[in-house]
Amino acid sequence: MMMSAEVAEVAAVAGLTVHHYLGVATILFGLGFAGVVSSRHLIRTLMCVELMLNAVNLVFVAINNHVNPSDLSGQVFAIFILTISAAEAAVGLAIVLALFKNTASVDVEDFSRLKW
Amino acid sequence: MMLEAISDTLIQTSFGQFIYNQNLAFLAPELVISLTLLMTFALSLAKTQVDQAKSWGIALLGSVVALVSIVMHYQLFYTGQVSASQSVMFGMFEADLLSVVSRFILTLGFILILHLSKRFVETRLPSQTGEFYTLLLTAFLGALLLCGANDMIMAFVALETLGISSYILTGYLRNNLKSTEASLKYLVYGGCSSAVLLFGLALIYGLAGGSTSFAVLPQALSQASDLGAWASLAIVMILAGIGFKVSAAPFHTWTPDVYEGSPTPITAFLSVISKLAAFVFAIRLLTPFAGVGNENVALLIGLLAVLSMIVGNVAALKQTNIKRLLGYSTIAHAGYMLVGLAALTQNSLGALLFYLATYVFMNTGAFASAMIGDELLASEEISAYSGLIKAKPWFVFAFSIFLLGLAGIPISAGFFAKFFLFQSVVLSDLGNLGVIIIALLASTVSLYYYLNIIKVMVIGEPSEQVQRLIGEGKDSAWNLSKTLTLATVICLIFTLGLGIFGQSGLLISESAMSDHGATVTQNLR
Amino acid sequence: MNNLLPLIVGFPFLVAGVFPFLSKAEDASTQKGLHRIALGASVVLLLLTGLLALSPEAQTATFNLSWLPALGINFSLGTDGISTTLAVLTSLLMVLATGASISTIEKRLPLYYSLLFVLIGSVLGVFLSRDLFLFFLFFELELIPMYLLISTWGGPRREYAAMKFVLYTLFGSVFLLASIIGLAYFSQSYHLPTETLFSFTQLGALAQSGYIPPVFQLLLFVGFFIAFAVKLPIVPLHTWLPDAHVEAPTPISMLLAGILLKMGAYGLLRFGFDWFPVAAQALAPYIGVLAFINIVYTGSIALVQTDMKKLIAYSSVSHMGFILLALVAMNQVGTMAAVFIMVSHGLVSAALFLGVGTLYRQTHSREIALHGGVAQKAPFIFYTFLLMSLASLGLPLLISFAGETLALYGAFISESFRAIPLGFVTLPINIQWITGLSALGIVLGAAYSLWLVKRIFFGAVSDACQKLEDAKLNEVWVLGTLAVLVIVLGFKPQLLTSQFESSTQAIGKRFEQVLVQRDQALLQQLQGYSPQNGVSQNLPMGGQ
Amino acid sequence: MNWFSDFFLNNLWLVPLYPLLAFLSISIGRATQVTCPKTGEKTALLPQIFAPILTMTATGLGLLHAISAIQWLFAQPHEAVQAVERNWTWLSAGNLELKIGTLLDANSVLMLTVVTFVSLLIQYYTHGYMRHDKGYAKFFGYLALFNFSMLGLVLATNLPQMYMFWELVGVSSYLLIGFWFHKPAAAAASLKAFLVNRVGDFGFLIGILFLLFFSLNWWQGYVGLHPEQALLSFQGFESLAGFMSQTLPPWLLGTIAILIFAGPMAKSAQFPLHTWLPDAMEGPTPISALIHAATMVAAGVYLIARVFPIISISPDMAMPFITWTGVITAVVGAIIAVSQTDIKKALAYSTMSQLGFMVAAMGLGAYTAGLFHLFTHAFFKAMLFLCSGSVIHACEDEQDMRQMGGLFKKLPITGLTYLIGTIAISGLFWTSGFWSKDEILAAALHENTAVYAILTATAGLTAFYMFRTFFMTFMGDYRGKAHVHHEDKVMTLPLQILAVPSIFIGLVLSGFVGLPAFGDYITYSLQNAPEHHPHSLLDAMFNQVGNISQLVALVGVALSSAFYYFKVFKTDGVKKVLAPLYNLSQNKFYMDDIYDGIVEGGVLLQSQLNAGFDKYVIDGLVNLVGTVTLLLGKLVTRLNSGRLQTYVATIGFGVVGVWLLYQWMFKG
Repeated sequence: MMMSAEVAEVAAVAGLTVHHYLGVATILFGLGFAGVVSSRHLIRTLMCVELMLNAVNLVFVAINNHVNPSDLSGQVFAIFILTISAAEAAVGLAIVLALFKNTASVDVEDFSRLKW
Repeated sequence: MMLEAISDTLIQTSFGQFIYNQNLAFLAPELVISLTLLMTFALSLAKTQVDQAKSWGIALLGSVVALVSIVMHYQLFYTGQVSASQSVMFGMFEADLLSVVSRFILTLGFILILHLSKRFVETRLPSQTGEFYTLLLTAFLGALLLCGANDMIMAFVALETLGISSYILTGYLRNNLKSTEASLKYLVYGGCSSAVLLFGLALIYGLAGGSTSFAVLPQALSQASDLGAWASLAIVMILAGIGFKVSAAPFHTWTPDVYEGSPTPITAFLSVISKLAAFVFAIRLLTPFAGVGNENVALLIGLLAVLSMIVGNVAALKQTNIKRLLGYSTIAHAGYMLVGLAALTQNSLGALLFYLATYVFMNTGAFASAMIGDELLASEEISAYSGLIKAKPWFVFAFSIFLLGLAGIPISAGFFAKFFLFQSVVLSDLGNLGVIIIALLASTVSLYYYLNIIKVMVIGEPSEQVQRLIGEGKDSAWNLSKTLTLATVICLIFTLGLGIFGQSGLLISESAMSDHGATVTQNLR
Repeated sequence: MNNLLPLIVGFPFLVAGVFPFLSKAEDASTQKGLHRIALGASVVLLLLTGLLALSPEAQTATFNLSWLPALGINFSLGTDGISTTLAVLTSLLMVLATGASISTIEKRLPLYYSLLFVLIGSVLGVFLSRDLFLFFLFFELELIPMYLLISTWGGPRREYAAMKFVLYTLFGSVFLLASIIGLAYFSQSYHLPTETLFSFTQLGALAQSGYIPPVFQLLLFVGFFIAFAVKLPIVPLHTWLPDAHVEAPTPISMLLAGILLKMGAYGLLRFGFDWFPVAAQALAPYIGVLAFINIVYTGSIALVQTDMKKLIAYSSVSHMGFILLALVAMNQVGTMAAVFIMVSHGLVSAALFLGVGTLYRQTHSREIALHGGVAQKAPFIFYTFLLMSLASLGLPLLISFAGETLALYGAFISESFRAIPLGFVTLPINIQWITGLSALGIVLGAAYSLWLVKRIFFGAVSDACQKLEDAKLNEVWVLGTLAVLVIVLGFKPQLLTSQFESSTQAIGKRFEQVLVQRDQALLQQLQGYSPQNGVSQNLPMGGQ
Repeated sequence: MNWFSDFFLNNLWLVPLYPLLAFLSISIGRATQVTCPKTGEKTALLPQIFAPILTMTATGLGLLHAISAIQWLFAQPHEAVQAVERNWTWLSAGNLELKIGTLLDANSVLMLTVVTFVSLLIQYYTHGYMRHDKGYAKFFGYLALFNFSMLGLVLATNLPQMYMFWELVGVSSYLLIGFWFHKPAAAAASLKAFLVNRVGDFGFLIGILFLLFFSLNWWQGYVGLHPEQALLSFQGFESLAGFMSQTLPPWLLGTIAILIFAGPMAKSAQFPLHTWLPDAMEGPTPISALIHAATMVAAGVYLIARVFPIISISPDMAMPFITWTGVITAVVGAIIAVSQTDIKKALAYSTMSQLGFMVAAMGLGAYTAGLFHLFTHAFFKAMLFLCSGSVIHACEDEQDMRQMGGLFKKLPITGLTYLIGTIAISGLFWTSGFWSKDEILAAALHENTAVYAILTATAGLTAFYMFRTFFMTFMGDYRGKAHVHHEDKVMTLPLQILAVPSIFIGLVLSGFVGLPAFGDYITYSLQNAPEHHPHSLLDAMFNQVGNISQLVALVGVALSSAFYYFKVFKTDGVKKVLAPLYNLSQNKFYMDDIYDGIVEGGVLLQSQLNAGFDKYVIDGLVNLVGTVTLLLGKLVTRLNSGRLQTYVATIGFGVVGVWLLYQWMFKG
């Protein structure tokens, strides 16, 4: 309980409100999305997906603190998201590995056999 | 009696006590599935292929036991021993009638999928059957949990268990380029859309005043007269997540590729199990928003519905690959179901549930026939099916019934389900007649490509594969996999039966959404 | 007698279920065996319907079985004069079509007959059902068998024609379903009993009661009208018919013309005009114009066709125009005329198609130019075809004369509309003008049918027809029965009208009631108006 | 004797029934093949000889009915003839009840006798003419069918029934004209005849519809008046006409009368719709005699007589129209007949001209004169056609008069009867033609002198072309190549029987020879009926009109003999002088080409346009919808380009797009 009160004072002094956090989070989210859409390299795409998920963590924590600092369910959710994104990253890497083994390429452009 | 005995002894133990006061008994099916999961996992470590093959038996046994426990749970409801809403694990899981009925349909579907995949897995990856079934059971477990999840965290975890395991399953044929490419697309697309879904959930979390449970939503939204900018963005993002899982346009681009690339049993799994679970999740999440801002949410969903109906049907017209065509047809059917969801009234959601039930059988039947076709003709191209009636008339009859069912032509359950769905939507508000007419016109277009396949099979000149089949003559008998044929026959019986004798099925799905059925429907009309 | 109904509807499906299991051998003896079984089954069906028609409660038999009470749907069948007559016509044409297929259909007989019996079962279901959902189910059920029948045994462009037929009818049934659900909405919003939500009596009473606001009555009527306009067919939505007829094998085009078009007419009469008379009267001027176009426009197109079957197909559309004209008349004479033409056109067009079929079977071409002097080679075909062409152009003392004159007389003496309001301008064209102009149809009818007879049968024998022999035995007795029916029912039309007189009279009286109410309302509107000497002085020419 | 005649009187409905039974038994008898046990070859059930026997007995019985009907008529005081009417309901729907029945009154007796007597003779004649033809029995079947429809028409009690049998007569004439259907010309002629009649029936039907509308909807008095009478029954026409003349504007009355007149205009080959009659000569000669001279064409005039009350209530619109149509037909017929070389075509045009006379008489209100001319014309025109039949038969089916000549020696009886017929038709020497034509001219003089002048000139012209045909066929020397056979006894007997009435019937029925006059029974009280009635026989024979007409006829005969018997003037010289008139006559006033133009250019062209519109626009639209959907499908699959980046991009665009649409749709 104590911890959050001090944090709130520091934030108030530095003039940081929840909208700043949300702003940063949305920017992060946007960057992640842009990264996924633009990158040709598979690993970079996976990393950008992770980035998007982390951006959402930030949103959760910010909102939790802003709306109901006493109950930490938002942060619990963030932790869950972390674990899940880790699992996803692992699976993603395994798939990229399999692709690389078959076609010796990690470029997204080579994987457009399934179309129309 | 024997069960009561076991449960009495169990309760004495501290663990039993914990389960008891958290009435975890209602999670019996999930527990059973996790048990079977562990067993198949253990088997997957075994060296010899014979032990590996046993894992199919265990998976089947597990799901049957789960089915029995669900039916017993329904008995409790039916006999009134249990009051409707039974929240489990601090409100994380809502064991109400909606979750029971949806889990019942899910398990039925899963059993059919198991039958579909037996021969497929043994021939293609004999050494990894244990691992395959473990993954399949994890995905199924995720789906089961999703049906009852009444909390954001629980829903997200269940959704991702289902998601991630199905990414792996899609790419299970490692040396097949199509399968791995499909799983790549599925993973990246799934990752992004779950990120978007989470962003939406986060905003809803803020809106709901800092609690992740869905139960709190109705009060939180009761004052909100209109959806604010942030709230509407949240809803759209959630719809994006659901749209991905349910393969509704404009979030459908992954569906044709994944359906064509991944192994057919898994495609069946995706099109049936994950779609049904996603819809139940959508029902739980979106119903609180029904009353807000004169049905704006309903119109949003309606927008998605119309888009997917048009995209799904129109795109499927010129398809030549059977699985890709069924992919587009699932997009179209997602559109019809979303129309039911958009109406957001008790009987329209009931009709939606019934539609989902019939859809499970028709679609699994269609995929089973595609698999039989693959075994007979070793090709997924529709042209290969031409003139098949001369070789396998009874198979052509079954396949046509499934296709006509999907098209909504009479005496098949599809026709009845579509009729109930559209009728319930209009009965809620005459204004929806416009959407219904669009839906009917779209299903008229859909008849073209369904009938096209039947035409090729019945009228076409025998293709060289079919000629070879005729050459083999009767002795080729049914060297097809017994379980696959059994699954097709079950689907056929249900597709024909569920319509004509649909009275009981309809009652069950209506009750699922009635007042005492689901906690979530208190504020619905 | 009541449980005869499910037997009549169920029996064809039963037979259809049995056929696929019969031997698929292609040799002559099994073929003959299969033909005989099919013929036997259709004769049994005819006996059943005949038994129903002759029984005392032919007009009042009902059968009810609750099927899906959760949604107010029950499996209820029933009869009145019109349904029994059309049911008998259907089973009669089924016997004749099976007879005709003996000489025309060779390959894949079990599949052919099972599809044919499913088709007939669903058509009988349409005519006998008394539950709107059941009606819709049977209405859509006949699509797939018809599709497969046309596209498997049809002519060169059969797939295109079959697909066009199915999509066109399905497009129509979209509006039918929309109207059915709309009607159910109103029935539910007036808290009518839900377990009989879709029964005819309940929905009919609601529709005729006028509780439904007029705008919605109009919309529902238009919904039903479009669905049955595709099936009737009415001009802008008719282009599927010539293709379907030309490509369908002879027995199927006999059934298509004989009874499938009548489903459209039956639906229009029962759901369109009978349930929404006020809306029908409001739209009567426009439907009247459609009827005129249907008769004269397609009549003139029939004149210049080079393909025999297409010519007869267009002539069927023209005859259906007379049914529409009779319905628009909205009086007892008109309603009876409509039902009479349904039966008369059924018999005549079936015979015409079989006549052309026998020629096509031997010359393998439908081009009129290729044929000539057939009368010298095949006298039986010539005399029956001549008799049927004379019947189709409305020669008195042959069956379709009574229908056509009743339609023209009924329409001319009707008061259904006196002017055609077109938004800003009102054309002073009343139903008398429309009927007068539609009478041109009989001149066109004479022109195209006798010109066809001249080009095919008269003159020197063309080289394509050198080896032409006369009709086979099965075609002889089919054409014979049709000829006898056409003559007997032509001489004594009361044999036919007594069947459905009471029900058409009832419907006709309801129409006249609506017109009388409209006139009274008009009178009140012109308060100052005082009728001089009781004779309603509305000049046909002037009028409102 | 009277129980015998009572039987014939009461069940008049048997009259049409006999020929119908004859037709059915012949057609069924000939159709059913039966293998005779001994020789085993297949023959028809009914041997060929039975066909004429059946038909002639049927017509004979009809004649007996007619005789007893005449007896019944003469027994009645001619001022108040009690018509006997019996009706049976044929079809009833709502307030409309169509009845079929038999009406016995003066007009129906007249037509009954003419039809039965003339057709009996012609059937006997046909036995001789068609004996070698393959379709011998079928021909008698068709004759029986024609008799059934004609007698049905004659005995009709109401207009709808009349319309029914009217069309049946049209169809039987179609069947008979197209009897030798292997000849393309006959097939075309039969189609043309039926279609032109059908156009007339269209107008007739509209007229009936109008009458139906007024009598059912407006004339509340109708139902109570005659419950047993049928709708639009002829008996009730006076009261209906009276009601209509009070309530309807004159132009409407005129239109209705003219519409009804359209029927007879086609059936009796009046001016615009006459082109089918000459082509109808393609049929065998007996039917030209029966149908296209005596009976069917006369049905038109009979109908005018029946609906006379309706016509008479629009004196200044319908009556002049009918008169001038009749006059024009008479003139045009006569002019064309002058230049005809085919004997049957010449007689056909003369029939058309005589019909013109009858219709003109009706138009002038001379009801009795019109019917009397119909009565007399039936006899001598039938005889003339039968003579031409026997000539053609003798010259091995040669119809062109230029190939004949000098046949009097070879065929004396035919020649003589032909001469009598020509004299009768020209109205010379007080033959029957004189009496009937004289009454028409008298009525014309009284009503409208211009019409009188034209008709008298036409009478002269008639004499000219009739004697021309006589001289070209029977006088001079034989120009043809074929060997001329002797005349067949069976064919000349009817000629001699018909010669008697052609000469004396006029005198007999003039009312001065003991028997009642024609006019006593067949009259219609018109306000402006011509009052002049000859007091004595001599006055009737030598009155002013009669003398002028005989004079003009004699001039005609003289001119004709100059040209064709004594060959004083060369015909081609005259041709050059009257070139325009001659060309007009030669090409039949270009009517055929005008009609071909109308049909080809008008109806068929419009139908081609309709067919094109239907095929490309309506059907095109339907196919367009199909292709558009397929194109849309291609467009949508474009989205699935297979590249992962575009897939993921759609999530972004999807979310943003839906959100913006939401903002715009629900907030905007």
